[in-house]
Parts: sequence; structure tokens; C-alpha cells
Amino acid sequence: MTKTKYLIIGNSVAAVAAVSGIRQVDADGDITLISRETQHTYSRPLITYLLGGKVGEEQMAYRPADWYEKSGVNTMLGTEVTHVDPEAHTVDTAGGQTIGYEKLLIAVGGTPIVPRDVQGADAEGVFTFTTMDDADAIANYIEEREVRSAIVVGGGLIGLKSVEALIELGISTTVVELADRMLSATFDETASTLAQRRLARAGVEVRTSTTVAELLSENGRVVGAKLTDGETLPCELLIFAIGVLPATGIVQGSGIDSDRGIIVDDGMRTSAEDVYAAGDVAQARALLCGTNRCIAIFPNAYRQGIVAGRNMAGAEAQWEGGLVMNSVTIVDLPTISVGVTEALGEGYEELSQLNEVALSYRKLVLHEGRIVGAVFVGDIDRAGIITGLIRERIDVSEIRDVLMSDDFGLISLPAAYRERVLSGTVNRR
Amino acid sequence: MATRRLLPFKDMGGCSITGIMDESGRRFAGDTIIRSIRNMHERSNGLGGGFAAYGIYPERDEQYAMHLMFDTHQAKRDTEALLDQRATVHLAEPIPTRAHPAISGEPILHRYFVNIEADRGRPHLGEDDLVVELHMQINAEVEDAFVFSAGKNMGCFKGVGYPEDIGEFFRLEEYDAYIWIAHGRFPTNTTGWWGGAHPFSLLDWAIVHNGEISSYGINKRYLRNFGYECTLQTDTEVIAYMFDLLMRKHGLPLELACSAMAPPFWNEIERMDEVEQAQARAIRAVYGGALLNGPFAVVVGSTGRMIGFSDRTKLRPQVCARSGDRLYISSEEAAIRTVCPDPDVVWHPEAGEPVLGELQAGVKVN
Amino acid sequence: MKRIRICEEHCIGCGLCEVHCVVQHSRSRNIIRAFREERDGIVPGVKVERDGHLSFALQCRHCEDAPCIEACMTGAMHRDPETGAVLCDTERCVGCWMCIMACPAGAVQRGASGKVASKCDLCIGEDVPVCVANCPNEALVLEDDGDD
Amino acid sequence: MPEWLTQAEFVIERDPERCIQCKVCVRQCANEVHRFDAELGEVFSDSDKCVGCHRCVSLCPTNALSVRQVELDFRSNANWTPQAIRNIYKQAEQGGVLLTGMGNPEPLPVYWDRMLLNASQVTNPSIDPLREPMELLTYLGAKPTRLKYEGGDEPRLETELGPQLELQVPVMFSTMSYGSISYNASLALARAASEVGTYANTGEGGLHAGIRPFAKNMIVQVASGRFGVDADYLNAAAAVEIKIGQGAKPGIGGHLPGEKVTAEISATRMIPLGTDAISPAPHHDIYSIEDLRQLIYAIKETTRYRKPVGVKIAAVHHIAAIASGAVRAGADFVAIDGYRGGTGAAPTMIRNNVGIPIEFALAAVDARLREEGIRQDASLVVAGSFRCAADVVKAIALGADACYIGTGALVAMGCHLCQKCYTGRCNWGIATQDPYLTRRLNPNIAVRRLVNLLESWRHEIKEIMGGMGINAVESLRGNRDHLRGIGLTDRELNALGIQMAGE
Repeated sequence: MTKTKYLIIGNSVAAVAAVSGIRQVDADGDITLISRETQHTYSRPLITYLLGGKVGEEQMAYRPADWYEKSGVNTMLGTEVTHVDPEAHTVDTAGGQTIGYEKLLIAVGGTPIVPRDVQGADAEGVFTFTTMDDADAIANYIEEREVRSAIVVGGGLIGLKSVEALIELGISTTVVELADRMLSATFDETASTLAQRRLARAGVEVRTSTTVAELLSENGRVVGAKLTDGETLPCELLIFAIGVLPATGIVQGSGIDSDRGIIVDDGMRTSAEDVYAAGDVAQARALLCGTNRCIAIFPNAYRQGIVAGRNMAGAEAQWEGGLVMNSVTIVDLPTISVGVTEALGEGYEELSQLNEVALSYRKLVLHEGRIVGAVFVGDIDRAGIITGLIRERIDVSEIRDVLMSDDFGLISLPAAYRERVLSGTVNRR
Repeated sequence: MATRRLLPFKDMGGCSITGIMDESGRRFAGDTIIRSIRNMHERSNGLGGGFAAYGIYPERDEQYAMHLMFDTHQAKRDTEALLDQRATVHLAEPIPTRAHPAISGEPILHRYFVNIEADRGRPHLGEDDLVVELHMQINAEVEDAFVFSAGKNMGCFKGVGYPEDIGEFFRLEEYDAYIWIAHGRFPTNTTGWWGGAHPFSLLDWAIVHNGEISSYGINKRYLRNFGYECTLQTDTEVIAYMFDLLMRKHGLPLELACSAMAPPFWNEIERMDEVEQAQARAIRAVYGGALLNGPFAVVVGSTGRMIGFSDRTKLRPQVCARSGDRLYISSEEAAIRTVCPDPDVVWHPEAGEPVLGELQAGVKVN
Repeated sequence: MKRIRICEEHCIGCGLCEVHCVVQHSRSRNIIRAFREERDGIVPGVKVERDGHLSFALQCRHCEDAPCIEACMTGAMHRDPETGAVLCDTERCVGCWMCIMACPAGAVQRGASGKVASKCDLCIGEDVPVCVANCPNEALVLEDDGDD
Repeated sequence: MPEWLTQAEFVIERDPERCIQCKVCVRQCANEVHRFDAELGEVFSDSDKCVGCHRCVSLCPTNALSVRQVELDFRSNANWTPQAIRNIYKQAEQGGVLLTGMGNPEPLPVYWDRMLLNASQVTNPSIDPLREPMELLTYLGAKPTRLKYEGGDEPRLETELGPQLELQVPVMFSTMSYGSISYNASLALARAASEVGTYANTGEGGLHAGIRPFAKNMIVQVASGRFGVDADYLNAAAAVEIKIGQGAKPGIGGHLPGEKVTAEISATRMIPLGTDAISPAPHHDIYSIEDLRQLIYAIKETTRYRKPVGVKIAAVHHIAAIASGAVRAGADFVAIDGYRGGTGAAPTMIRNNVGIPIEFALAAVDARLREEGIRQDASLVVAGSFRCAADVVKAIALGADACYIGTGALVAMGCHLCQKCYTGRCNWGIATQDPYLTRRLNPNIAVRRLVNLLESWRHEIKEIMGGMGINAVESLRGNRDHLRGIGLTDRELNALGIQMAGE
């Protein structure tokens, strides 16, 4: 049986960050990284850019080619872990190997959701879109079949990014969204409307309050979809982009507690000793509500990876709480949303500014003198300042009047907080 | 001469100085000092030489011996009139000289042994003060007259020429003294004038000086505060007056008087202990006007003592030696060894460090 | 590493830092040409914020735990191993603006092309960044905290 | 009525080839000379408002700007100079007293320039101050005529020296009040003085709490307004100076308008916020010399005789008698301010026409005090436009113990002598209380520049002294032999107590 000091399952952002975290503390303890995927670590969000041709394969690398080597990481790519035994401090692989560890990190991410009750979902030309392999497969299919039209099921972020890639490829695309508007999870209604308008300008049709009921196929290939509202749309390609679920399957039977994701404390420790989880698979404390939630976004995964890595190597690191935030460009229209995007009831207050012509929109959600969320469409340049105020829970009641002004900047902030930001230590952890 | 005297130039030059004292009070003839100064012939240029001798008038040691020079007979008459008016003249006679092939153009040289009675209108002035006043008055007011010296049991002999020739001219081998100081002059910018030769003297202070006092301008103004009028062409007189002021009038001990004139540097003062430091700072603060700046080495004579000292960076040479009761201070060691081939000790005093010769306890000369 | 300390109380709001930043990041590095011919293509990495008599010149803080690096999905935003500066590799940047979203100082901008992020690079190759060197009132001070 | 007869004194030239429309000039001009037209995207300048302070010129990154004096805007007339005509237009339009700032700019003789210094050649070695000690340490304060010692083998000092100021360089920063200059400027002067080992003077601006840590290098002033004066103030400082007069405006009081009396100034001067700070022309408790004596001794009592108490007077006729009176009244130092001395605000007529040159005042006072045998009873500090180390050396040779520099210090901090201090819109952040402008003077830079200035002067003074073969400043002080006059009449030479060059 091979043994390693640190064992990391996963090869994306949380895994990479964990390696950095470990190496910040422990320069030489051996690290083994196992991944089901075969590629060098790559940037998962870039797959839509890859499909759209905006980046080439060589730009997919999240870290330079020699990164594993320089970081002292043994890799076992293309290897699937089938079982984790926290008692024995071992994992088993599909290939029958057993690997011993001193510290284990599970950073296996999520699994795309495919609705099981939709008929014909197994037809050719129906894809999910979360990996580089997916991108390659979709690209090949489009090329082989000379695809001209597509349906994207799901008007969330992955859906949108997929649409953008398809537009780039000149494919006429329809979005089907179950909710009454796109990006309902990340945007308020106004922002959704602006985004939808931008998509419409680019020739994308958006169907809301409906979804696919059945897929139509010919010769085993998808040719259309029947919607729940009765309409039938033709298509040569269909992508399910209705979300991912934490890939908790890996801990089944291991005794490690999981809910929606693997439950972790503020040190990214699972219920089992010496086992950590980070990234999309983990269910960690959320900053604003304080309860454990799965917030599957890139910066959280990175941060959790760092925290997990440092703790695995024996240092003290504390998770500061997850904050939902997304930056997505919708056909050249940049948007950012952070935290709570709509008043959740009494005690909440909204400040907003809309310029419909310029497709520019800014909105802040305040609660008890603090900003708890924000939406930026078009004018995003100083959005990070607001993110900082949300994250650091700064009382802004004194500067409420200037929050929406055009020249709002760091200079408008309370001097003590400004000083922290300017000193570059506001993020020190 | 009078116009020349008003010229405010100070004397500039390199020079030779030498001084010999017998601390036992035993007197010795002037040929020794002549030999010593002759040895440094190259340091002077024939424009001035002179001597001061202590203990030469033991039989008149309660009287002030005034050595005077006159350029004219009128000056002599004027001076004598003034003397008659201000003082009691016990004896007036020419200073003995001999014809000398190297000496010419000598002025009328005369000496007066005088006393001055207390001035009833100014009872605070002692006889010394009155003599100083008379000395200053003659120099300042009587045209073509000049006082070489006016001290008790001492006298200055000086003139234009090499010092050894001046010594012979004044027949110094005929005088016996326990202190002899001598000077050979190398002035660079004044023509020879008998009054301008060294030593300079006030009361029984006599000074020979090698160097230049760059602080002359302020020393002169400082002394004026205390009634000293510097009327001569040379800066040497400020040293004489300064000694008189600091030691006689202000009663400073020699060490302190010298540390006013050649004080330690501030960085040296900083290293002193607290008491010393306060003292040194006070001296510098109070006696700034007495600081003698510029390169100099001097030998100072006064009744019963001979002092040698140099400026605070010792930019002019000074070497000392002792042999038995005798103390030698000179610009060059050779000038000592020529009269004392095998001294007990030879040393180079530190910059600003006074070297003192004093009569041994119990020895009286006046 | 070297850091620029912002001395708010000494900033006079003149804007010379911005001017010199533009020049430094122009192709010609000639002030006249930079402004005549290249101005539109350069977003200065330093920005003077003004409010009444208060002002300060803000550029990337090159934070120790840089949120922009953590948020960057391509790895374009990285820390230069030699200088410790946080740099954006524009070859790899895809303009997702995660960095803009994450930076609490608001010190990352969209570049002039609107396609890649732009920020202070601490003037690569210069001993002293030009904003510091040209600040007439030493409101920007280069400090070396000794850490790498 | 528009002031149509008043013409611009300066012309601003903007080189369109070089201007990059960066707007630095717009932001830097408190007089709003430069303006950015957003519609045209271009900066324009309005010469009328320009005061010639050159702030914009100094900061323009492309050297696109030049500001020149308008030379020939009036028909030439040797009697009716442009300034004379302008003054009349201004008064005809506005009425009132002409106001100005800084020292007398008129082309009157500067006697420092007519005195030359000596150096050693051959007979007296000059001294290299880099290799050998060269001492500038100066004590200011009354000194006894003589020291008394207890005799014995180890003589002990009996005389106790009164309080003295110890100066590492015989140059101090002159009276400039917090109010007439900004806090940053005041702080910089105090810090620089403490760094160099000399003194700065509060003027009558009081002692700001932020400056108190440097009080041991401060001289505090007691002026006719008595601003900021209490026992703490007097005891906090190294010395106290009673201000009787100022060279720029002898016989005139002071007036700090209420709008400049900010909260900080109000607290420092101990006067109500926003009220005019008026210093009467005379001290209303000093109508004669015996009154001055009372005040001097009142201050000495308050400070338990631990601080030197000085008197500052303007150089006027009979200055020697006045100074002698001040010394006899008990002043430990007398500061004399010559007619070229600076000011934050003075009536132009007074500044340009009242008083006498410091050179003559100093020569007369030093000689007089020596004649009276009281020179050591007080130190002499002279003020009134010392521009360089040579001026200082000449002043010391003439008889001064130390010099005060005011304008020189301001120039070191960036002052361009535009003479508009009284407007409160100093673009260099010195003579202003406007928070937008005061930040332009970074005290750290100002301290460095002031220290550099004094250090350079210190080196130059040493070089000059070394050349003379003098290695302690006390041998330079009053040593007029080292001065020679050129282009001076016999009367002038006599008044200065120096000889002519070549003598």
C-alpha cells in the first residue's frame, strides 16, 4: 500500500489552493493528488470560452505546466476513488489500489443535474456542460453534425455562459427557464430584464416559466424538445444547464456526515478525523446567514482550499464564511452580483439607480446599517469596494447618502476602514 | 612713525622664539639666549629681534623700569614732561648700546625708573593700573614715543635687525637674569620698526610670539571693553594684554587663563566629567572674545614665571626641555641643544597645553 | 516586498501620478506622444480619488492574501515570485471581472480594450514606481516590508 | 464698477504643442487662473488672476507653462513706475491701505553685498573643515564680565552662568506665527530646529499642542496681543522673546482676520473662534523702558530665571540707544529686525519705507554696547533677510551672535515670494489655513529641506571660517578685521566700522 502525508482528491481550484495552503506551511511533506479527469489542472469556468473559441486548449491551464512538479505534488490522474475509509486512513481506487494518508482532502466538486423524468434525455446531442471533456464532446458534435440550432435548458449562470459560447459559434439558441425570469438566483428582476434584453439584442430567444417535458429524437439524435407549456421547439443540440449537485457520493458509507454537501466546520474539517472537504462539494458556513450552505462559486472554492490546506499542514486557518458572488458578462454586458440581491422583508432597504438606455444599473441592499447585497450591470468598476463592505460588515449608515453617487469611491468610506483597505491588510487572514 | 603706528595692520609672519628660565632664581648672562636664538637665524629675516629679561634690576626692584624709544628729541621731551607730571622718576638714563655693524637707524633709547602715587580722585586704581594707563597714554598720545616695557625688575630690548645682532647691540651679556626670552622676526608685510619688534610687554608681562592671531579683530575689541587700547601694528600685544586681563585683573589661575585663550574643542569638552564640563563651557561662553584663534606659539614672561603655550591645534612648533633647574621653551629643539646639549628631558607639549616655569618655593626675586 | 504606502494627509490631488503612470505604460514613454497618440489605449493603474480637500492616489495594494488572485478563474492574476507584486497576465485574462468584483479597494479596472483587466504593476523594471517617483508631495512612499 | 484699469501683472503662456490637458495646473491654482472647458476638452488660463507664484509652472509635467512679468504695459517712465501706477489705480478703485506680504522688494542697497570677506594666505594656514574641528557652537544669553573661581589647587567655578540657548549653528528660524503660516509649516520649522540643534520662534501664534514636543527648541514670543501666553507657554519653551517691533512694519500691530481663526488657531492662541486676532501697535503695558523692564522681570519671575528673556525690536533710527536700553532693562538677548524683514501682511507704504538696514543697525548696536561695556550682558540676534551663508558670516563678523531667518526658511519650504501671503491663498501651502492648500506642504519634506538648508549653510560658514584661519565662531564674532567694504563712502565705512578693500 502506498502512503502519502497529504492526499487530495480533486484537481480543480479547491485542490490547487489546498496545495498552496499546505506548501505555505509545510515545504516538503509529500502530497498526492488523485483526479478522475486526465487533464492537467484547468480552469473549469473557462470551458465555455473554450467552446466559444475565445481561448485555446493551451490557455485552459489553471496553473503552469510545471506547477505539480514545482509544488512537489505526485499526481494520479484518471484515477477514480471509490471508497474512503476514515478509520483506516485509506482510500480505495477503481483500479483496486489502496492509498494510505495522514490528511485527506475531498475536493471533488459537483455533478451536473440531468432531470431523470425527462424522456429522451439519453439521445445523442444532449449534453451537460461542466468539464473540459464536455466541451470537447459538444464541439465535436457541433462540427460533425454542422449544428445550427440549440436549446439550453436553464437560464442560470452555466446556461448563460453556454449560450454565449453558442452565439460565438453562430448557433441560433433558445433558452428555456423554469422560473419567470433568467438568473433568478443571482439577480433581481430589473437586472434580469436588462440581461434578457441584452440577449434578445444578440438574437437569443428566452422562454421563461417553462421547461422541457420530453426530448424528441430521430435516429437516436435529438431533434427538438417539447416544453411543459405544450410548445415544441426544434433543435440539433440540447444542453442541460440546470445546476450541479455536490458530488457527495464519494463519502457514502464512509460515515462522514453529509447533507446537501459534505458538512465542514470553519477549519474545513469533516466529521471524520483528518478528513477535510473544500470547494463545491463542501457545505460550509455562509457569511450572511450563518448557516451551512453549499455556495458553489470559484472564489469560495479557492478560499476553502487554502483554509483546508493550511489546517491540514498544522497551521491555524479560519473560514470567514461564504458569500455568494458572481461576475458574468452577458454578451459584452458586464454584471456583478453579491450577496442578497433583493430585500428579504422588513428592515431591508434598497438603493438603486437605473439607466435603461445605457443598460446600466446599480443596486444595494441594506440591512441594519450594513450592505448585504449588491447588483451591478454595466458599470461595475468599483463593485469590489462594495463587496469589501459586505464581507467586512461595515456600518455604512454614516455614508448612506454617498453610496450611490457617481464619484463614490474608497474616499467616501469611513476613515478607519479606508485605512485598513489602503494598508492592504483588509484581507489578511 | 606716528602714521605707521595708526596703521591697523597686524604683524604677520613666521618667527623664532626661545625662552630660558632658571627656577632656582639663579641669574645668568644674556649671551646664552643670544646663542640659542642665533641658532634659528633662518627663521627670521632681519626685520626684528628682541629680548625680555627678568631680574636685571634687583637694586631697583620696587620701581617700574620703563624702557622707551623716541624717534625724535621732541618726543623725548614730551614724554619726560608727561612723566614728570604723572610719576616720580627715580632715575633716567640712556639704555647702554654698542655700535654694531649690522644695526643702524636706531631710535633714541632711554630708560626711566618710576613710581606713581595713588590717584586720590580714583582710589580704586592701584599703581599697576596707573602704570598701564601711563603706558597706554604715551603710546597713544605722544607722537614718536613708544614704551618697550614698564615692569618691575625686568626690561625689553628690541629693534630692527637679526636678534643676535640686537642682543649684541644692547650688550645683553652684561645683564644677569633668571628668565630670558627672545624673538627673531620674519614679518611679511611691514617694514621694520623698532617698536614693532618682539617682545611685547605690559607691566611685567613680556611676550614673544610666533604666529598670527586671526581673531585679532575681536580680541582687540574685547580688550577695549576692559580699557586696553591695541595701538600697535602687531597682534602679539593682544596676548600680553590678555594675560594681564585674565590673570592679573580677573585672577584666573594660569591653567584657566590658558584654557580661555586656547580652549579645548567642544568634542573634547563633551568627554569631560560634569564639573569640568560646566567649567569649560562657562569659560568658552564667557571668554569667547579672549579665544586666540589662528596659529601661534608664545613664550610669556612675568615676574617669577615663564609660560609657553600654543594654539589649540598647535599650528606652530613648540618644544620644551629641562635640565636641572632650567626650563627651555623654543621653536626648535636645536636652539635648546645648542646651549644645553644634554637635557634631562625633551618634550612636545600638547596643543593649547601651557608649560609653566616657576621659581622654586621660597625663592624671592623682587 | 515593496509596497506603496498611501499618505492620505499629504496628497494634494494634482494627478501627476496618473499622468506619469500613463506615460510609463505607453509604448513611446514620451509624455507628449503618450497623451497625443496613445492616451485612449491606456488606463492608468493609479487613480486619484477626491472629496473636498481630501484626496489620495490609489493603486493596487498588492495585498498579502490578494482576493483578486483567489477569485481569478484563469490564473491570469498572479503574484510575481520575485517582486511579490500582484500582476495580471493579459495573455491569460479573459475579462470575467471576478477580480473587479473581489478587490475591496476597487483598484482593478477594465483595460482600455474592455477585454482584459488592468492594474498597477508596480512599474516592472523600475526601482521606484513612477507614481511614487513623481509625486511632488511624497504622498506615495515606497516601502519595503522585508517579506518576500 | 469693474476694475478695468487694473491690468494683469503677469502673462501666462501655454505651449499648445506641449500641453497634454492633464489639468494639473487647474487643480493647483487656488486663484482659479486655469480652467478646464469640458465641452472643448481644453484648459484655458486667465492671466488677470495670476499672482506669479509659479505653482503651476513648477508642477506642469511637460513644461508647457511659463509665467512672465508683464514688463511694458505702461508707457515707460522712470519716476512713475508700473508699480506706482498700479497702486494708484488700485487705491482709486478700491480705497484703503495697500497691503502686501514678505519683505521689502525695493531696489535699495543691500550692504551685505558691499562687504567682502577675508581669507588666509601663506602666513596663516587656512583650515580644512572636513579634516579639522570647526566650531560653530554658540551660546545666547547674558554672560558675566568675568568668571570667579575659588582658589586652591583645584580651582572651582564660583560664578553661575545664567540661562543660555545652545545653538549648533548660529542661525535660528525667525518669528512666524501659526496663523500667519500653516500648521505644517510651523511644525516643520520646529522639527527642523530640533533636528539641527537650533531654535524656531513661535511668533505670537501660541504654541500648538502638536508642536509642544519640540518646545525645547522653540523660543516663544510675547507680543502685544499676548496670544497664547500663559505660564505653561512661557515655561514650555527654551526662551521667551518680547516682541516690540518687526522690521517689515515697525510701529505697526498685527491683524489676523477672523476667518483665519480656525478651531485649532483659536485654541492655540487662546482666543474665541472666528474673532479677529488684533495685536496692538504698542504693548499697552509698555509705554517706556521701565515698563519693558517690568515685563522682562515678570517673565523671568514666571520662568524662575531659568529661561533667557529677549527683546525683539525693529531697526529704526537711534537703534543703538534703544538696544542699549533693552539690555539695561534686563534683556538676555536683543533681536533686531532690519527693514528688509518679512511679514505675512503689512501696509505696503510702511514695509517699503520705514526702518533702516540691519547692517547699520547691527554695526551701531554692537559698537554701542561695547562702548558701554555691556556687550556681554546680552546676545545680539539679527534678522531681516539673510539670504545665504555669506550674509550670516558677515553679520557675525560685524558683531552678531546669531541670525534669524524667516524668508529664507520659507523659500526653502517652497515659497516663491509672490507676496500674497495676506490673501490666505498660498498655493505653496505655507501662508494659508485652507485645508486644501495646507496639505501641499508635507512637513517631512519641509523638515528635510530646512535641515538641508541649515546643514549647507553650516558647511559654508565652516568653509569660510576655515579660509580665514578661524576654527571657532567666537573668534569670528565681532571680528570686523575680516570685513572689507567696496563701493562704500567713508561715512558708510565708518558706520559699519570696517575698512575699505585694499586697506
